[in-house]
Amino acid sequence: MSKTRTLTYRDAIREALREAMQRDDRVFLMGEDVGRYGGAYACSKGLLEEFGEARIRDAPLSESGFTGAGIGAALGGMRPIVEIMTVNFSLLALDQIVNTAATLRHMSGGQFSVPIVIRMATGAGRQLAAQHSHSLECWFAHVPGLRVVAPATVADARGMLWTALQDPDPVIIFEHATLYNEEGEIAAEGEFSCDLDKAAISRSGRDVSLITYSGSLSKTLDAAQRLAEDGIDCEVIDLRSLRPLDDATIMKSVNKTTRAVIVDEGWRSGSLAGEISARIVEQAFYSLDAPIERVCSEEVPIPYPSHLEKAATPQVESIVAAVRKTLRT
Amino acid sequence: MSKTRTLTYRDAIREALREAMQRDDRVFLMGEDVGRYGGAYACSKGLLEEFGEARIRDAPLSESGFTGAGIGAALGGMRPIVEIMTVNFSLLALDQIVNTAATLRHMSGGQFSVPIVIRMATGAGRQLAAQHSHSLECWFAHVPGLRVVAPATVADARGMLWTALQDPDPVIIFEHATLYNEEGEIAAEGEFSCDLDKAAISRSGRDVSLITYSGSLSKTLDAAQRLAEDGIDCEVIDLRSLRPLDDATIMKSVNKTTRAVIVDEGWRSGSLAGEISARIVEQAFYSLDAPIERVCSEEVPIPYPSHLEKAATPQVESIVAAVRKTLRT
Amino acid sequence: MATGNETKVHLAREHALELLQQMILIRRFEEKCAELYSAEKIRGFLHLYIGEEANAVGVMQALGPDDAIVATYREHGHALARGLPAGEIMAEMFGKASGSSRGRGGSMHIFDARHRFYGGNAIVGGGLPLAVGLALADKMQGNNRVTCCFFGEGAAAEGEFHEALNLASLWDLPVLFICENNGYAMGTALERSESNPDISQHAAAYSIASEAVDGMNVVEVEAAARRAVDAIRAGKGPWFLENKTYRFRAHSMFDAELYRDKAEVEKWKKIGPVIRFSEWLLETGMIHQTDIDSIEREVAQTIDDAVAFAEQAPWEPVEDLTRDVMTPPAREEVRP
Amino acid sequence: MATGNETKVHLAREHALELLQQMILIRRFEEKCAELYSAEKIRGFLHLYIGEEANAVGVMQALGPDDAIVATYREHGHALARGLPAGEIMAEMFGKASGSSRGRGGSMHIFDARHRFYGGNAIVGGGLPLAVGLALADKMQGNNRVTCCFFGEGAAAEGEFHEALNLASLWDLPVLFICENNGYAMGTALERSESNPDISQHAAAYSIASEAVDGMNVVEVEAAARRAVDAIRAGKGPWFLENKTYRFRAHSMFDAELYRDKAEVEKWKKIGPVIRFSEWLLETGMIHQTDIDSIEREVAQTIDDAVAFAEQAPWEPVEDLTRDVMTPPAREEVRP
Ligand SMILES: Cc1ncc(C[n+]2csc(CCOP(=O)(O)OP(=O)(O)O)c2C)c(N)n1
Ligand SMILES: Cc1ncc(C[n+]2csc(CCOP(=O)(O)OP(=O)(O)O)c2C)c(N)n1
Ligand SMILES: [Mg+2]
Ligand SMILES: [Mg+2]
Repeated sequence: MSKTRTLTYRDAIREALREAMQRDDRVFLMGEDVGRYGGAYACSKGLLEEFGEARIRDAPLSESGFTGAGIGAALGGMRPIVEIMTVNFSLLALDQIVNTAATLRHMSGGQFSVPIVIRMATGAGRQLAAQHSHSLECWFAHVPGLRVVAPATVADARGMLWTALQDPDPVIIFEHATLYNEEGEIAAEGEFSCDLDKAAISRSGRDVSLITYSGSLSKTLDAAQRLAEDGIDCEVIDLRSLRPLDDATIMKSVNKTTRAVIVDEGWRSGSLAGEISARIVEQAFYSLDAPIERVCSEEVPIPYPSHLEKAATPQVESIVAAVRKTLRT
Repeated sequence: MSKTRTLTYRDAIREALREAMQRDDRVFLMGEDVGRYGGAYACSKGLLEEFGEARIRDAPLSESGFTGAGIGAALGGMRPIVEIMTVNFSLLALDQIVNTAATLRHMSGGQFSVPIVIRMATGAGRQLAAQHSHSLECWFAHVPGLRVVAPATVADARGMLWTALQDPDPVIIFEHATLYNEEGEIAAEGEFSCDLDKAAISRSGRDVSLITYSGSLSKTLDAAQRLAEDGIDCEVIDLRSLRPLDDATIMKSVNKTTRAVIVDEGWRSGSLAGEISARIVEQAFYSLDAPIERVCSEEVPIPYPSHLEKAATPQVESIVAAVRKTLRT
Repeated sequence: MATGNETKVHLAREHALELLQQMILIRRFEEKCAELYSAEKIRGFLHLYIGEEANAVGVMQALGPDDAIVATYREHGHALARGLPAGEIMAEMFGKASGSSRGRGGSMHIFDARHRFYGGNAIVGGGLPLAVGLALADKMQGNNRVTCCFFGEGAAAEGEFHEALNLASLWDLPVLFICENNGYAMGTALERSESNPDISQHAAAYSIASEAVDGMNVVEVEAAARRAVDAIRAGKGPWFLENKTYRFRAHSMFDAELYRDKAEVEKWKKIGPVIRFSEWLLETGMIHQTDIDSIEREVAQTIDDAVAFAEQAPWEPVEDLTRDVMTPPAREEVRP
Repeated sequence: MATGNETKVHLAREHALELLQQMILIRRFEEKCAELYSAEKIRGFLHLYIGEEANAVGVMQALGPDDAIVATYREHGHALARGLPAGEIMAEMFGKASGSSRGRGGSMHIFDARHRFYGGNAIVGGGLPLAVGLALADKMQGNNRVTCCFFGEGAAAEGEFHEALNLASLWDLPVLFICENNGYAMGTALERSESNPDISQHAAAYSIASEAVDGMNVVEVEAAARRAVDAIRAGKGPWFLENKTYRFRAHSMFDAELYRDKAEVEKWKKIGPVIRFSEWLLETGMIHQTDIDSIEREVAQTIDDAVAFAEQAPWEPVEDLTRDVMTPPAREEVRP
């Protein structure tokens, strides 16, 4: 078990998909271009050949239709994995996700659960401009009846899917578009599935708590590294689960460090970072030695040119600056 | 000008619609059942007879289609008012609202503005259960490129529409479904249009700032009244504008009272209340004498029975309790 | 009640009485609902099915217990015809814990797992993709089951309608689409919402077999539904019925009915499903007035019992407010 | 270039050269884009129109300067054929402030108010309701203008497609729908996404007049577009053309093209719009090789200029990051 191997986030997802299909014949993958094309981000490349068209199911361009069909299939005893190419396109499926998947169990008085897993790419960083670069995780994290996770590491990309499939309720998995090519180490073999509930301490430290998730984790770790060179000892929390939030891990850290910086690629106003800040104030107010800082995206539809896209989203420099600011007070 | 008259929120909206149609022939109203039926909430009753089918335009059940058509018509020189019956149905139109209306100006480098006004009912309180009672104002307030307002009074229902129509960018107007029958006083005649930017001090006080909007305003005022009987002097802020938020008014109040309670019918996690709390911490941290309290909806799709619906949403009692709690510390 | 796969309807006396009984049950049940709405026992939105009873009753004859139903907010009739206990439906509308959906849903959200009754959907068109998915699950699992999806003609303008029809046909899924065309979507007449008001042509555009049916004639509806279900079970993919019908009452209890003439309503009432069927049965001598009287008595009793059940049913305790949002861990399935 | 309302295309030599010149401009411009993408001057998604040039070029002949265009993310060809300056388009792809959209949009979001070119929409199907609204505005204002909406056959499965067609037909709006059917939506062949791959039947289901056109033949496209525009201007409501075409390149620069045979691509290339038209013109003797040579020279110059313009164009300063999110107050219109 101490043997490890290196693979990309994309390959981790593919491996997880493959394993899920092998382990449970109720599992199938459905979405635009998941089959012949191999997936918009190539996550399902090769799976069509292995599992056939019924289980690697190319859907027509109809986000509401096939997401709703996934919900129905889940009700009907299957374990669908629905892939929506990009969170922007999920706006076309929100009626089904929010008005149906998230409410059905409650509206039916507990008779029907909806064991669907919906995966989608999110985030900026690939110069795809204003209709392909949103980060709307906070919208989903607002909705009772959904569980929302954001694997930021290769290990989580590999491990969360199977656990999500065991969940009797709808699980949304956000994959940051800049992560697919990232490499990471995981165990060579064994059971990879992991919990969906707990935040992880990605780096422990005493001076300030940096709370983040998804595509911002590596930037935050880089910032922590840079600050370490100046003797500033950052604790970095990878939320992993966006709904429910793991308050205990957050508060434990903030109670220790007394300072918090939240890094979130969502637009600042109404961001998940705001929710986390509010919770810290509610649960750890008297520990705080400084105002909580938020490093979020600027209030602008993501622009195409690289320099503006970078300026619009959290970067190592802006994280470092926010940490310094919270320490100055 | 000192003469006043009493009318309902619904009639105020109807009057505002009528006036807008009379003042500007580019204005038209489009939505499901706005014409023959008179509007799901009867806001446009009688207008078809006055303005005809072209300008009081009944649309087929196709939220994405007619909202998108409204956006196009705005681009084409008209001033459409699109009515979406209920915020839950707006999920079907979010692609057009977020991916097009909110981004078009930016994506086009400032060449095209989208002067559309979208009105929709929101909120619980009428026992309409989980697919008709959401409060998703915070979602819209998250999106750069939109302006979001929530008239909580008859005067604002009467006055905000015309101002919204003068705005060159998309404006979303949220009308809480419990308000339509509420009565209020406004001037007998004159110019009714009012600003869209500033929060209002609905009641001034010294001990604690209660920050709220829309359907929760009257409950909050009732709570303040009840607390006044115990000698607790609450300041009540009606946000009016949810995007942009009027930080100055909020901070001025909190700096004075040193305590804040935010009342928001949205589900607690990821609520607009979270954003406001975060801003207070960022901008008025050192004034705070107690943790900020949030009174929000419970994390449950709104249930049908009255006692559960009440328990799920902010009520006078829960507001009073939150104020007492913040004062105890 | 007639069972089996025959397409021809055996209008045996017993079956005729059954059909009539079900339609009268729905009619009287809903008249009671209207009364209870005025008495403020039932709240929220209430959409009555009065005038359209032949559709739910006729179609349900063709379905077996393993088949699935997806309906709309106007679904009391479907729930009753499907065999859901009247008391539980009534208790649901009272918002009581003994209701079909523990009172959480109310009139628009009646669910029943035992009867594979998947609601109760208050999003127009929202049930169609769901039905497609249920049928997809059946197909993938090799179940020879049908999913029957009811919706109004107003839904045909929604994008979800089209996406669902395309998927059902493309993947050859066992869905029976039942468009209950009552001529109006709230106050909007079909001609004012569809550029081509011939709804079945939309089915054709997706290569789905379709038939237009007199939705005021229960026998014709049953026959058409049997033909459709037979074809679907034979693996011929989805099927589409457009049932031409009419609602005698307002859209909901809030509707002032400004958009249609009283005369039009009266005209349709004359060919109402209950009156027409019972008169015809009396004329042919298959049944007698005493049969109707005894049905009315039985139905009245059923409704009295249902109301009594709802009245005495308990309220869900407030402490349980957030139950049934997520599945509790204990109930989690362990597999494989 | 031929103008006027005649439906018959006057293939005068000058017009033929104009058509050929435009198609070659698009072809060479995009070949350059592919090169510049490899050189990382152009980033993000890049969707090439190569092989489909006859469609944009043919259709634009039928439109006047007051008409409006709505296109997709595969819109360089449409932008060029509409007359947008090549330099500004190129600068947009470079992300420069002199670009058509100040560099904010990139390849997928080219806009130009002067040419009533409304993008550039990267949501499949998203442009259709927009086009309907532009046409609605014209109708309500009494403008005799046409809105021309381009989209791929993949969009036909989206609900927004259907909602838009219904509205356009129901309200008799002056929309010219151009479905560029290139057989694939990314890797999904039409037969695998539409239960009925005959797209024009969908138009018929909404009572919209339609025609299938050889989208590899610029003359035929122009003729069909003229017929359509004439009908629309005559007040006959929307019109639908299905242009059968093919893209020679990958869907985008990320596409490994696993879903189609090389042979299929080669087959279509043989009937490519540029080669076919130029060979035919040479055969008929209407033009000579020297004409083509001089077009190529001119086009090369235009593209060189465009690249130079883009290269030397300034970057938007970072301080201006949040400009053009909301309209600044100064620019607000005062009316009435
Ligand atoms: C998506 C959506 N839009 C609007 C509504 C409001 N609404 C409820 S019922 C209805 C009319 C539906 O008409 P139809 O489909 O013909 O069914 P009917 O009520 O006639 O049975 C409307 C507009 C809704 N519930 N959902
Ligand atoms: C709503 C939406 N879903 C998915 C995508 C991803 N996507 C981009 S282009 C494309 C294929 C579109 O095919 P088609 O409409 O035929 O146009 P073509 O690319 O062939 O010109 C897809 C699936 C998108 N941009 N928007
Ligand atoms: Mg109807
Ligand atoms: Mg295509």
